Amino acid sequence: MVAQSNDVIPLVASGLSVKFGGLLALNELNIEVRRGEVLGLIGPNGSGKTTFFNVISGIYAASAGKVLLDGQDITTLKPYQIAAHGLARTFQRSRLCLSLSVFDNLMLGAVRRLNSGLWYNLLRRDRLAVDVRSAAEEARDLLAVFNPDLAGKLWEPAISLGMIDRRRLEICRALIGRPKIVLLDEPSAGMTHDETNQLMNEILEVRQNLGNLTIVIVEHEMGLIERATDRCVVLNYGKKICEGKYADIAADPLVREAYLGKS
Amino acid sequence: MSSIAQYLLNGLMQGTIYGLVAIGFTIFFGVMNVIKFSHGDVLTFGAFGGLVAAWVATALGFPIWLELVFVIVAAVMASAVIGAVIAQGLVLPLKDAPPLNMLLMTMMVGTAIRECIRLFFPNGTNPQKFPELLPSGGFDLSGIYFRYDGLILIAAGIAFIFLVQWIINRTRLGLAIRAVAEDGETARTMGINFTLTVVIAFAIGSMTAGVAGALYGLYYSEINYGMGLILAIIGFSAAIVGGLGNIWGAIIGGYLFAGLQTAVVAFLPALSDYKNVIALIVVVALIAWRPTGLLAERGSERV
Amino acid sequence: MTMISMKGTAGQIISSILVTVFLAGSLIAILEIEDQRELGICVAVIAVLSFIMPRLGILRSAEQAGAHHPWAVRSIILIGFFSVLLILRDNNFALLMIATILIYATVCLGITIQTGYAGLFNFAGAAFLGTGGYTAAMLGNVTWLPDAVTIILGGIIAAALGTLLILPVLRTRGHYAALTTLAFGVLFNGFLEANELLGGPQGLKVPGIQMFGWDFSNDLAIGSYTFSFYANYVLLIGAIFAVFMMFTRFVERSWIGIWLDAVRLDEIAASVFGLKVSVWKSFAFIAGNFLAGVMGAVYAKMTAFIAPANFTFGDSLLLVAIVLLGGIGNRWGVLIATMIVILLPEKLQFIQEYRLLLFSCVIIMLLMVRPAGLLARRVRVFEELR
Amino acid sequence: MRDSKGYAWRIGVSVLALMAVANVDDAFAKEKVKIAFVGPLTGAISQHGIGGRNSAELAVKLKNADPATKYEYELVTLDDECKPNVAVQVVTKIASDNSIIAAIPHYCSAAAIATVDIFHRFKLPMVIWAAVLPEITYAKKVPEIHRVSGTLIGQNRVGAQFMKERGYKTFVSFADSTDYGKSMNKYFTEFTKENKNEILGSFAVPPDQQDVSAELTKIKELNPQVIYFGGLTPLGARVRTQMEKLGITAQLEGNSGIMGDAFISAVGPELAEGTLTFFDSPPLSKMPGGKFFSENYTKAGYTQAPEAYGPFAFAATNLVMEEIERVGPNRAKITEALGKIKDRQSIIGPITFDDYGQNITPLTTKYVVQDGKWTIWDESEYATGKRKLKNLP
Repeated sequence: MVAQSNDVIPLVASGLSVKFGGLLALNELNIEVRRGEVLGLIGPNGSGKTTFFNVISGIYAASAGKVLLDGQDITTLKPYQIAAHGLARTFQRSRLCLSLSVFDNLMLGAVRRLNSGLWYNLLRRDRLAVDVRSAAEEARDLLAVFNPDLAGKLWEPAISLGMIDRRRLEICRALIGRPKIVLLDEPSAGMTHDETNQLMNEILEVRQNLGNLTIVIVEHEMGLIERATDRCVVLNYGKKICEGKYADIAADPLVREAYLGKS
Repeated sequence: MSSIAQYLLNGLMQGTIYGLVAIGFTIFFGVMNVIKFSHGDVLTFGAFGGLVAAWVATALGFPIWLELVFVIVAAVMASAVIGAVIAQGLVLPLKDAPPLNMLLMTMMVGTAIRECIRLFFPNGTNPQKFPELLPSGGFDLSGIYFRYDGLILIAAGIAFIFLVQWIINRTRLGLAIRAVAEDGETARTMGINFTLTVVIAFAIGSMTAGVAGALYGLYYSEINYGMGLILAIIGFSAAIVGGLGNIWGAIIGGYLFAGLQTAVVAFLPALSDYKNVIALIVVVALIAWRPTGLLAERGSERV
Repeated sequence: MTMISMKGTAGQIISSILVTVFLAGSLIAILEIEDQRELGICVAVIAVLSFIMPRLGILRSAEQAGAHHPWAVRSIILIGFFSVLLILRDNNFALLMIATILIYATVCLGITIQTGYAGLFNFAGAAFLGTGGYTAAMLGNVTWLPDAVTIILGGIIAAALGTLLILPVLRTRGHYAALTTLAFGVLFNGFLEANELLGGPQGLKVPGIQMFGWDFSNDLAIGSYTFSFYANYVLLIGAIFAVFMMFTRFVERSWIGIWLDAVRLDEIAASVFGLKVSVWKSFAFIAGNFLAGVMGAVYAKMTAFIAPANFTFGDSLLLVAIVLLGGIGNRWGVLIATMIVILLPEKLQFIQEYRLLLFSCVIIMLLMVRPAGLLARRVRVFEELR
Repeated sequence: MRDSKGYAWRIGVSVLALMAVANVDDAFAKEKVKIAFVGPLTGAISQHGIGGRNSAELAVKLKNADPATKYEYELVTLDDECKPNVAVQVVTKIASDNSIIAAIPHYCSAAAIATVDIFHRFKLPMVIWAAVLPEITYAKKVPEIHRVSGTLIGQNRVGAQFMKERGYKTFVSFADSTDYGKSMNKYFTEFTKENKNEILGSFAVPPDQQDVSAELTKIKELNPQVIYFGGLTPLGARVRTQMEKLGITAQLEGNSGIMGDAFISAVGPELAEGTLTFFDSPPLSKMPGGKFFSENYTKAGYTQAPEAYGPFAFAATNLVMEEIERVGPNRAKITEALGKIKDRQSIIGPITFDDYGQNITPLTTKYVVQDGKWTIWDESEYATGKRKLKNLP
């Protein structure tokens, strides 16, 4: 893997456009995500936030422009190749494997770090047992940060968890692979105000343990954006209309117009 | 040259029957996302219904044209009834079961229908003579032998295809069926009676099989209890190649499959018994090239 | 019915003994009883017992035993297997049926890996079974080739033939995938019927198995007991079945098991987290076809004859029915469902031509009553590795 | 439509009968002897299997009704689905059941070939009632194997000669792609070439193919005088009807596979008129026991016709029971006794087994359809010239 030099900007989208039939979902987007920062990505519904995540993670193909991850061009790579470069994400509508256990769902997040060799998995059962034990330990610790009794349900099927615990599981799934960049797609959806705050604290705490992980977060909860992000980018109809600290963009007339419509 | 046209005529007739069967598959898939594999045997059931109607008609001394109408109506009604019964009794209860369960269940229903006809229809195993109700003979046009009944049946088949097309796309009932196909829950909230629409859709889909069964009997003047399985496999392939959920796709798929079969025999007679093998190879190749059929199925997966 | 406390090692061992005795006993009873009335009573008793057993928690603790004391349970199963063999040693037909059940169960393990784990529909199981069989038939007169190699080659060629289908299988989903394999199954059968080289519809004779210097068509004498020659096949097939049961368990209880499930449940999520979906689907498809090919070769050598009529679309349907009825993804469910699906038509011989009708009605009823199958698959728990 | 309750009544009675048989304690009855019948009772050609089964059952019923017999016979019936692996399974079952003394197996040749070795291995004597493939008996000398039905060599030899005498020159062969069809085609080609006639082309289609108009269009191009059909009734009926639809006026020459009233009722008397075929036995009415057989068959209430090979199943079952009466219910003795059968009278005429166990006496009879019935050629108006075959040169 490319040695991670500090001066290279982790994630750069330049002139990025995506067309669905006639609809221009993303329009010449230029976004840079600096190392170790928490970048907020905000904008009204349908402004292209999730589409941006889907293009970066390789699910949708870009119609024009380029995406660089750690200086490498990942525009045309498939999702599993991009994941190998250390990018992880959560989904707006949770995509957990509900019939699998909590542990299995977490392990999916750690694919990069686990040995998938046939020989190893089928014949080196003793070594595998050790691996599973340490993985279970690590999973428990990570879950404990978010919710101690969630850590006790390692072998329960994901379907038995409540909505919020499922959201926490999905976030842990993204974090357990020790990615370089995490894309969080509306982590607070469906949560009350204080639940969102508590969740954000847990995310920031884990971020410390993982050594200043770079996070891009899509959110509607403005309080959370204000408290957690270093910088923000505002999208509207697939275009970047504003960038900067939360305080500055909040005051920007263009942003207010995008959200509230012409006054 | 003349035999080329003759092949074309044969291919057209086969294509019409495959198209009608494929339409049924597309409707079931559209409405309930289900592959009803008993569809071929519903066709056989319709054909036998028509045969019984023919016996009754001759017993009552109906004139030919009345007997013809009576046979087609009986075939259509027989298939519609059994199609609706299968929908109500077996498909709807298994609505939420995994697709594999539904697929296997419909295959077993097909087997059960086949066995019932074989065992309980008098001399069910033997091929049955289907009465010749259309004017026989034909006329020669520059070497090509056009049969009256062949032409009439192709026209009737195509007419029915347009009728179903019209029902689905132009009537309120068609609108309800398409709404249910698009999104069952929303259709329900819009006040559409989900169960009734599904059952009616299955009945219409089965009617196409009934017509195909009657046409089959009239064209080949012979039907047998086992003809449904191979027609189901071909109809299913045609519907898939055309793109499931798309009526025109099913029709094109049907004619494509018939064309393939006829072409193999016409141009490669030595390989005539590999006819189905070659046609299926092309089907698999097409699917590899266009995994959701020629006319792409409804929208790709939402992320 | 409160759960009798079957906790603790003793309770678990007892339960696994009970389960094994019950399975072995009902198999022997069904195979030996010919009279319809007695058979009816016996089936009723089995049905009642299999209804009560889970209620008493015996099944649950037997499963616990399997997880915590695997070797103890394996030896119990082995003892059960040999005692069945001993009791039925001179009943040729019973041994042939046991061998057939074990063959179909192993093939269904392969289909469980494909459909149960990776979520690939395979309606061409019989075609791969046939590939193995025809490989054994073609290599039959190559005398210098040891039979063990022929059987393995059967599997390899079936897997290789499967790779022709990889592209359409990988690119399609749901009903489209079902069509690809279904078309291949019908096509394979059509090809065999028309092809002269492979003996056409008339079929081919296949020599029996000679392994470890022992001709399998000789009766087997162990100690003072003489076994019918089919016992040789039951032992060989039993061994292969055991190996592949362990193989399937190791696949399921490993990282690979999780990857396959993830590929089945949500391809996009699996890919986003770094799984190359095509690799894992191909692994499952090839592994399943290999199993079918190996057992196809053994089945052809055992029945000493092979013809296209054995590998029709209906036979592929049978394999899918077994995997579904057993409880998709559940290895032990597959074995029990195979017993039912293979023995039922045989035992219904007395109603002759109504056999197929009753068989299809039974399957429909089972699908309606227990859509999840006889033994639904449990959530994967690694605790024995803890 | 005939009342289907007839069926329900028949099933009810047979189930009750089965139950009764299982219960009756036969303190004083004669010793029970079991013989097995195997045939295709499910699948596309099950009408032939059921016809054979009914005829075998009838033979057992009549034998048991005769007080003079030493034993009481019980017929164990099994369905081989016309599939080799199922045939192996059911034959292993009856072969390893020592209470079964002899067997009357197989309508399908693929099934028969698959089980020859099993009958030999378990020393179970058997008499094949239908499968006509020569290799079943002539492949190798196996003492347990016998066959009452002729091989398909005889009917093709006689057929080719007969067509030569009529003056036909050009032929096309249309067979099904099963072993039966391929073997028919092989001997047809052999004997037609022997008679120096010309074969313009040969076609093979799977037996379940519904539409043969493409192949027939090709044949119409070749314009042969005669179309030889090597296959069974279902496909034969389709070929004949679709020939008419395409305006093909060639003369149809059939084989034992389309013998029987199923073919005539499927194509209708007008289309069947003039169809030639060659069959290794005189018609039912002409058979020595023909009338006796058909009377008892209808009296026994069977709704499914005996079909062409029903009488053969009856004769084979009777033969086995006669030998058991003579030498007693012992497999080895029966095998030996069957081997020595010479000119044994039966309803299908005299039966003589050569040392391969093949019945060599069946005389191939020439048939033509006249007014909706299979009639012997010499007694038909075609022989006297009042009616003309098609395409006569």
